[in-house]
Amino acid sequence: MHAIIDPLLVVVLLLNFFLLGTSRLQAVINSSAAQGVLLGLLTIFVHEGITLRAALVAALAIVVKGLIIPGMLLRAMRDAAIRREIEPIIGFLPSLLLGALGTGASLIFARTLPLAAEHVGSLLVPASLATVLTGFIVLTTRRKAITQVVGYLVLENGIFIMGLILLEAMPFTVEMGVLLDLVVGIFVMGIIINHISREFSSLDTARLSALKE
Amino acid sequence: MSETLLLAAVALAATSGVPGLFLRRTAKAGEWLAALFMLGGAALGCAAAITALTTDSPGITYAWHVPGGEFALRVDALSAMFILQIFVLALLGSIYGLGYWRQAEHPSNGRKLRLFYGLLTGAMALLVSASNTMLFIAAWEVMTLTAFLTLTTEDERASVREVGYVYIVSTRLGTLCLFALFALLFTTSGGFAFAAPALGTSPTLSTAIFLLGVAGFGLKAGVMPMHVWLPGAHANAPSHVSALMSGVLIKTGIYGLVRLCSLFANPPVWWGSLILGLGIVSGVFGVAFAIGQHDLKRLLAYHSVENIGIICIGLGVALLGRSLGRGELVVLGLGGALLHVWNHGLFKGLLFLAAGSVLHATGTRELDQLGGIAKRMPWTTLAFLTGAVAICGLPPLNGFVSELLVYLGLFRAAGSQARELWLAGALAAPALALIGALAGACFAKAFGTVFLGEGRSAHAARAHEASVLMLAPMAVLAGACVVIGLAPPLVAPILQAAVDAWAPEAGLAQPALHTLAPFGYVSLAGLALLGALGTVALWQWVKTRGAAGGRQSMVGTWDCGYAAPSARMQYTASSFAQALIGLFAWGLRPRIHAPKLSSLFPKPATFESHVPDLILDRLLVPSVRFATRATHAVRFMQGGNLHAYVLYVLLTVLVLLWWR
Amino acid sequence: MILALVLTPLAFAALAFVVPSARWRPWLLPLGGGTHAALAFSCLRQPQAVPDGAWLAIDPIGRVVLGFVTLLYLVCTLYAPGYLALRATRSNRVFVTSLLGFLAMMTLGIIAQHVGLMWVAIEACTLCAAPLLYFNKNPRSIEATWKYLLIGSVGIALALLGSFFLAYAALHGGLSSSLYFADLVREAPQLSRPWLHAAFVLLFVGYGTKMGLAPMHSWKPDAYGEAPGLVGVLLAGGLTSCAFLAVLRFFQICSAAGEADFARKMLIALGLASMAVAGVFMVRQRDYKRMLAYSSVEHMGILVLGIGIGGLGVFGSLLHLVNNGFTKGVLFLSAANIHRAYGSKLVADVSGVIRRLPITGALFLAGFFAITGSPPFGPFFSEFTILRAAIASGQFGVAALFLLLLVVVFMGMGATVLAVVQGEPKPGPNATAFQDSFFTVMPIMAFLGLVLVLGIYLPPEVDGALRSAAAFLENRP
Amino acid sequence: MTLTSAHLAIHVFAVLTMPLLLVGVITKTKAAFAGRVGPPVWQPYYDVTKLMRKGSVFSKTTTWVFRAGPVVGLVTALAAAALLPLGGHAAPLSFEGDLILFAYLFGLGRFFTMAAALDTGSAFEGMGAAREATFACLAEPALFFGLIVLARFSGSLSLTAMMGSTLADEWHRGGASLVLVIVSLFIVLLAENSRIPVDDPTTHLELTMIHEVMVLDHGGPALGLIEYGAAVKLFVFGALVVRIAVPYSADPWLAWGVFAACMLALAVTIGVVESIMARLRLVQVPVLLVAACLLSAFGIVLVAR
Repeated sequence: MHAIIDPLLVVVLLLNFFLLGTSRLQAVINSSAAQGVLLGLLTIFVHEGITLRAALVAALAIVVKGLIIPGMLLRAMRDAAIRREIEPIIGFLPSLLLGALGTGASLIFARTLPLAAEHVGSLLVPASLATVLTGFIVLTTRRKAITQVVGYLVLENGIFIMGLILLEAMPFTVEMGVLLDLVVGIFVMGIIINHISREFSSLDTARLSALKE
Repeated sequence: MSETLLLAAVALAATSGVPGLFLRRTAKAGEWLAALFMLGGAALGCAAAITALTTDSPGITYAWHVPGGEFALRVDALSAMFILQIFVLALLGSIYGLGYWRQAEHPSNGRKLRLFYGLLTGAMALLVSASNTMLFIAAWEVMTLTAFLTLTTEDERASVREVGYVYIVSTRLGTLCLFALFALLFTTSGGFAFAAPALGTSPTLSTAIFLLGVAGFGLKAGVMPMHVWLPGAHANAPSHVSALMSGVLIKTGIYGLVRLCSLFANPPVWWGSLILGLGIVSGVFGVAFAIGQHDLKRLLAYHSVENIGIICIGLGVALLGRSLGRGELVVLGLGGALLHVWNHGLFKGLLFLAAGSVLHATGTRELDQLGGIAKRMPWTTLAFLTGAVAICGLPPLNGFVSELLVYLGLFRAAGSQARELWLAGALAAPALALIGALAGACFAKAFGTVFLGEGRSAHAARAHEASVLMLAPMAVLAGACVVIGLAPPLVAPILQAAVDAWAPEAGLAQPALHTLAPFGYVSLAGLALLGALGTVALWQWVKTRGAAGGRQSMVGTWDCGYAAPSARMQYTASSFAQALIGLFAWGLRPRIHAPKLSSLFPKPATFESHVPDLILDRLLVPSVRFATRATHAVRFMQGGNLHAYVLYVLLTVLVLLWWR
Repeated sequence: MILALVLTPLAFAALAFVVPSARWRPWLLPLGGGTHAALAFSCLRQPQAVPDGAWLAIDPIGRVVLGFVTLLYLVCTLYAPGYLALRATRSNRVFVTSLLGFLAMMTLGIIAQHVGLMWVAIEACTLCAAPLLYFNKNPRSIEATWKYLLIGSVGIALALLGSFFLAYAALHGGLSSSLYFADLVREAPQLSRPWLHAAFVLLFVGYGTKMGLAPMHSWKPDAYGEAPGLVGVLLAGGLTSCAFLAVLRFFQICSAAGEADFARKMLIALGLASMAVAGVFMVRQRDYKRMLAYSSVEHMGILVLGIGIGGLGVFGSLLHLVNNGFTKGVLFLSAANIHRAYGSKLVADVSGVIRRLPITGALFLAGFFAITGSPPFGPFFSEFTILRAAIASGQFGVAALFLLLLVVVFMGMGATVLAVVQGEPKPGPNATAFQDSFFTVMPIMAFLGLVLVLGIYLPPEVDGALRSAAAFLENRP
Repeated sequence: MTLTSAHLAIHVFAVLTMPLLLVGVITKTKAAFAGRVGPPVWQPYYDVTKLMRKGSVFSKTTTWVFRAGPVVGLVTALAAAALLPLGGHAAPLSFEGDLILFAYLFGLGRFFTMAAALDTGSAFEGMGAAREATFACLAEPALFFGLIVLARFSGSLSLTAMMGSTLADEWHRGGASLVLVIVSLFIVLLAENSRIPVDDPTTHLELTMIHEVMVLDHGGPALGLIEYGAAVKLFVFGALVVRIAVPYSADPWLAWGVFAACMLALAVTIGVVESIMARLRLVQVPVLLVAACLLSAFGIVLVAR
């Protein structure tokens, strides 16, 4: 099982680095979409035998994370007529380094957590944590509102990886609820982004700092 | 029986302002109804107190559905003393208010003032009779809040808002100390009754309880250095509210302290010493600060600090007596303290009412703007003089009687072999003498500048005698001062009952008060003194005015040859105080703005000196300002930067994960 | 029956979306609120056993929170028609719909008996609240909404991760990992400790972000400052209560697993931190609505502090949840009236409310006294109970810090409130002709009445419900 | 009984007649030092009698308070004299705690004297009142420290018991303390009675006076009362100091003689002090009074040790 999953997870991690290193917004969105598709695939492989349920979750994940959400983001990007992430708060290279550091830390931290026999040696937990951290890095260092949404999406992806282990534990309805919430959340964020670009004629969140002490 | 009466009294008093709310703003009936309600409440309240003094009541208890609450009341002799005082002063203040704060003159805030005045009275009466700590603290806080609301009656004035804020913050600090105190008391005694900590309680906890009580109750009582709210609050409240606050509200702090100390059968010696020390500090510095004031009501307010100091000295003696097994010290100290609680209420109430009359007639509280009012307001003058003589502890008025008790306690302590006792007596008795002399100086200054001499401004020229509604309460208070001063045996049984009520279960043998205090002689001496004064005065009157060859002529004051004296050349309050302020400059830190005279013919210049409150203006305000500036340093945390906000979340996770 | 609690408001929401009249639509709110309250109280009358494997049920703790939230919501909706009539220039379709949806989701969050379902409901609450915050549609409210949404989403994502960790803890412990609360509590001793610890941290931070505990509170002043007052009440009283309920449930699992000390440490730390941060930011606060937000941060701190202290503190904390919510109702709604009348949220522009709006001013002042723990108002008893618990359990340092921070908060809040309420009214640049009226004042009075009742007479039913909830939380029979 | 009555009669007689004699003796002594003959020792009696017969002049500014001042001043001094045992004989009125009444009676007199001074509205009299108030504040604790020493020795709080026959024994037990107390009380006496070095009762410059400047405006009978009252006050303080210094009470009748002689000796002493010392600068007076406080405080430490 690890044989299929771990390489896929490595790709997910590489996508994380790509996200951190690139300045083109479209690439950022696309890589998050790719991550979403990969996660969908992982859903199928993570358990022995393909159940109907796993297939359904996988399909929905691919549709939501790989198509709907990136679609919404791309549209928002076009509406706001922006292409690039301007120089992030700590630069691309430092963010890459931070990402590497985070991934390393995740590997170490995951080792302190006892795993069930079937998960020992798997990359699932560290990859999940690393992706969550990547999401945080994007959220805290990128200036554009859209990029921050992508950061949130990556964060959610990381959590989704964790959820893969527990596919049986989560009832299907809940799984669907989570995905629905995600879609609606991103949708609402999209609306707000739309308003931001209209009111502030920019998606730079640095401008959103009127409310302070 | 007494509790039921008291509840009715509380209900009447607390609702006294309510009927007025349903009347028109200009309606006169509201104020009269309020006074009438208050009259009923006071009658019932006094009846309750007198019942409690004569019969012992087990108290009443009703269920009260709040956590830890129990509507438990018990009026013992100690409570009764305070209840009497509360209702008498509240009623007199309420009548005074009919003339002083007429609805017609204050349509916008008169109703509000009377509403909260009534609630304040009710809350105070409830708190001194509560035997459940939750009920106590609830009444306490209602009292605090309503006092704040009456105090800020004229909140359109910035100075009133300022003192209101200082008051509400300091009083909150005190309330929180009491929260901790009662929580500790609950933990150590296992209940919400006023009960001593269980036997095995560690001394540290008992000490904590005591210190919290000193802080919490001391803040309310205005014990120096916790007096910061008091001068401003008393100066800026309407005068009958000042009278009520100074006369009884701050005494609830004393009540709390006395009640708390009553729980401990065997307090450590240093408790009494601490209270005694605080009393000396309050007494001496209270009066020293009073001397430096230019504002009549502020001056009176500092005298409240002084008198609280005297009360604390008495309480300290009583505690020392209890610690060291000296029953007579307990009787004299506590008896003196409790009688002084009454006396201070009477003469300070009288002084504030008289000061209010002056303020009402002239529109200013500034001493150096007044003068020569005696001729225009003879009765107010007499009232103020009575209060002044009484507050200085001079015979033959009431202040002397209570101070005498405290002195007797101190001298007995000074005669003892125990080091704590003789030191306490040898320090406190001369300190009390100093306090008395300083008070005399201060009231000579206040009385002299306000009422005697020539008027210094147009304000003083406006003065006119107060209305009967305002004079009558003053007359009652002055009468009470005279009666207690001349006939102290009248109050001896009440004091005896209250002192007995203070003893815990296994008390120490205490001699009876009348065997210790020479009340009969005081009475005799007072009457003889009055008789002699009357005789000589009569002789002088006959001599100067009578038919037997008496001649008198009226001329201007001899001014040592100066040709054109003016009223402004009179000795002012500031000049009177200057030498004394100089003596205490090390503690008062007066601010003096003296002009620099450079040439032989200098330009007109002004000289100004004032004594700001050492603790409030020199210590607390600057340090709070500093702390506020320090908080600005962390404001960047909330700088509007979303990235930082997300980072906080992440960091919290990481720190907590690492910390686990 | 229980399902109807969720479906009814949803139905009203749908109805609100289709009703064409902007004038009549707001009246659906009191109607929906009233129906919900009636339904809720008919469910609440008797404590019910939680059936095994039930998705939705009212357990003892849910009983307290549901009763409180429905009452809070009902009184709030009484304010809504009057408020929306004043803002007739704006479309209220989305607002009313979201508000009703918000109720549905809060209810779902309270009665959900499954970790995942509760998460979904609370996340949905967050999303429903976004259009409510955004009602004013100006740059400031956009900014506030954006921050709220992003931080809230990050927080709730962490909570999801925490939920997965918890599930893994169960899985690793060899349990069926059903993720029903009742099962988790029952089987808690077998949960894998490292996973449980990590899960609790993530859940606490996640739901703590929703609660607005410092240092995750940063969205709160912005959101509460810009939201209409009525939304402020529902966020400060309703949403935070649901999040607190979530924290409580996970605390219950922890303590059932014998890890209460571990959890308490964190609860106390963040509780005190919240109070401290609130105190610091309340000093010299220039904006009275933001001040209320910090007050909310403070009281969230007190809530978790009470739980952290344990013993009697749990009871105190639950009581405080109710007291704080209703008092916040008084404060936010009267602040909303003040904002309407003066057209400014800045203390510098506002003074003399007691003269300009006598009833609102008096209520605002009373609310201030209430929230700072003065008798005879309810919060006094809850705060005192928490203090008592701290002292009874020998945590003197915590008690001292608690009191100290209460003083700081009182000083900060007092200065601002008194500056607003007292003095002569200033003729501000944006002042309006707004005056106290029945609909803008009556709900505030209702809130104050509730707070006062809780401070004078705690009905035995409420007392009993709170006690059984506290016992339930501490896994006592 | 009759014996007691006789002693009482002597007490009253001494209080009423002797004070003015002391003033005369002081004046005579000072005159002798200055090499003058000086007025006869009976001169104060003539002065007071003459003043009593004169008419009155009042300032238009004043009120009844002005007239009350001299009355209260005299009556309080006389009342204090009634509390004080003379020559070891019981005072007419004596009870536990009378020493406090004794001290406070002077306070009452002082209060009204100051009020009367302020009533004239004159800057000079105000100044005098301010000084009187200031120095009294320092004299009062010194007096109390002294009284504590005596009370501790005698174990009683009544002047009669404190100054009774036991006083002689106390010299054996704690003579050092008593010496300190005597010095301290003597300074208090000088200050309370406006004597050199604290005040100069005969100066002609109003700016430097204390007591005299307060009574500038009084004339006729009022001034007579004041002069008499001041003399009684001097007598009372003198009697206090004299009794502590010479606690003779072996023979009750001889004791009266000893008392009278000692009082005259005290008057001479005061006259000598006034003759050989200059008045202190006003700012130095507090130092002197604080020194008096410290002396008697040290007295307490010595006994309590």
